[in-house]
Amino acid sequence: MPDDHAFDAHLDGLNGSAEGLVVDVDGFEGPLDLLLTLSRSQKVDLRRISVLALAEQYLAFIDAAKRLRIELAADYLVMAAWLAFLKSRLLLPPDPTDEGPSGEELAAHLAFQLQRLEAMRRAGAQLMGRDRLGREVFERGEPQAVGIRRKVVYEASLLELMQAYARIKTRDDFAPLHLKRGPIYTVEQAVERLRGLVGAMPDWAVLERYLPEGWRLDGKKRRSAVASTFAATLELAKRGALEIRQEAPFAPLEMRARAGERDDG
Amino acid sequence: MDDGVSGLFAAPPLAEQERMVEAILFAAGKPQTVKEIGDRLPHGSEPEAALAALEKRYAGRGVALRRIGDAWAFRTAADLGFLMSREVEETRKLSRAAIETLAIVAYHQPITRAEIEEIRGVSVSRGTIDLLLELDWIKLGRRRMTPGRPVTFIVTRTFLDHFGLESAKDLPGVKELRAAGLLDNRPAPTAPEVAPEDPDARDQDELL
Amino acid sequence: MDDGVSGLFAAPPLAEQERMVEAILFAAGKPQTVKEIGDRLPHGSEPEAALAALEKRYAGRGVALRRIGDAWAFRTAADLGFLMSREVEETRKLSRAAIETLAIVAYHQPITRAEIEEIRGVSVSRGTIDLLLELDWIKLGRRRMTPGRPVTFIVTRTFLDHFGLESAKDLPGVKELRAAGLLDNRPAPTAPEVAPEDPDARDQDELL
Repeated sequence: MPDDHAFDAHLDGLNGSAEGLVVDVDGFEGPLDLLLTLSRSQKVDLRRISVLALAEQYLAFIDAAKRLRIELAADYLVMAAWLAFLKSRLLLPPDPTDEGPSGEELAAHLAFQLQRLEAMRRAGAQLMGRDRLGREVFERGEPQAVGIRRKVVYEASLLELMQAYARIKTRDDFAPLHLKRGPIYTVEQAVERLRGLVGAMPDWAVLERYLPEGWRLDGKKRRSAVASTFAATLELAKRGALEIRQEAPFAPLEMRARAGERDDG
Repeated sequence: MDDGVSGLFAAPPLAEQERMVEAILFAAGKPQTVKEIGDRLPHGSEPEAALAALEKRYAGRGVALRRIGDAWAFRTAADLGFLMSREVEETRKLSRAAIETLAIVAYHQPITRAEIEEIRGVSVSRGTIDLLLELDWIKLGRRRMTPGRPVTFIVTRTFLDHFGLESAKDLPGVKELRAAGLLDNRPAPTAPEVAPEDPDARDQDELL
Repeated sequence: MDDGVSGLFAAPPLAEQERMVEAILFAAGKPQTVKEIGDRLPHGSEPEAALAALEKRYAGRGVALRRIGDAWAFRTAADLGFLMSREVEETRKLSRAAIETLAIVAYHQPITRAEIEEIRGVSVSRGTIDLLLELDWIKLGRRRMTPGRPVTFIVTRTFLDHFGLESAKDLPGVKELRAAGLLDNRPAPTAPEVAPEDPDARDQDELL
């Protein structure tokens, strides 16, 4: 650590004669750091450090700096003031009227702060000395990206299904009124058809024989075709083109062209 | 590495070389040739032997040692490729056409496409039928024995499961739907265009 | 996932789950949390059991399965780092202030900026915090429920990963430091008015 050199230089200076004192405040990370450095000259465990001696060392250091007209940051001076105060508290017999912490309490806290700072320094150095990722330990060199597959899930409930069906089934109920044409064979169609056929019906034949193609089998269609053809027959009989007869109630209806309308007539 | 120096040391045992190759290939950004691997191993190592041992060790694992051209790399086992993608589910509502078509099939199965169109009153797009087939909600039934032998559609077991039905016969009839209050008294608007087409509405809109 | 449907499928055997976890972690560059791993395994899998089996399998190999906080990752064995030396990019040398600040956050987290300054005895420069945030070694924790609700800092998973720590409990010497009371939050005995905060300190100093 580059700081260690600066640090050694301070120690050398502090251990040497007053004239040889090297004062370089720039190398310190604040007053607490300076105090910690100074404390090493006591060459004892920080837990047994003499705070009084340390305060004197610090004040001597600051004095030396001042003699050399070195500009000191305010916090170094604040610490000096505080240590001077602490020193007086430690040296003078305790004043029973005094409020606040005793000199010993203040000294103990300062020792704690120094121990704690040193512990953190050591911890930082230990951390940096660990096997570190990208230096001693390596991650996968070719990581594989996770692709994203989109899956669409369709939602539909039974209620929606039933409502959809109901919608279709009730659509007609609300449609604008128009009569739906089922399979209906109109009278007009029947008249048209029969008129074309009259010439080819010389003998009596049952009405059903003249039903149009495609309207003979299906019940509904057949009913419609029979009704219309019957109506058309009546119409043509009225015009005098056909003759109609029925031998008994509900017996088949028979018809033939009237004489003169027949092809052979 | 300086051969003059490394030559003084014996190569590590093969098991150790195998560990080394494992670490090198794991950390490498691209497949490494035997030479590249060998250059990194201590002098006297046998990269081929280490690679062979490693390949065997990873056989059948979730990751395999694979030769790619003249180089080697770890790759995900072929059968686990599906793990490398994440599935994102997106829920979508069935389109109106799709749910109506599905309902018609459910109520009238087996039913031909022409019959579905007759009931819906509009043609059914290929896409709608395809989607329902893909969802495994409808499937092909028997062909209708009529001219052209058209295919019919029926609903599937998946459909019944999804909608919580024992059979399609359990679907309530229209009368029951009405009795249960499931039929709106008013039909849903046939198309959302209704409002904009209202000339008054348009004028109002323009005034705003 | 729909439990009703996925419950129909049994989870794959543990050996197969182990393969899957192996593939997932091999492919991932970043540590994956147990939850992230579990989300990618088939329903009903036991990621913890698979991870434990996998950790055992890789013990002593060139690549190790490491726990990093609540996440897991494969990392090369630390003793083989020398093989990889060619790939080391020269990492920026951290300042003493940054290292100290990082250690203080790691051992005292969650910690406010004022508390960091109290421990270091000097104000923490904006740049130091910024650098540690940028390295993704520290991040913001919960605000302290004290007047002013100051933000706190905590270390990240990237920090644990970088320094090869399973959790903040594994920080070097943390037990001893705690036992020695050095991690206690010991407030300064309330000093009389005279001291540090006195703006006239400089003048007083000159009187001494």
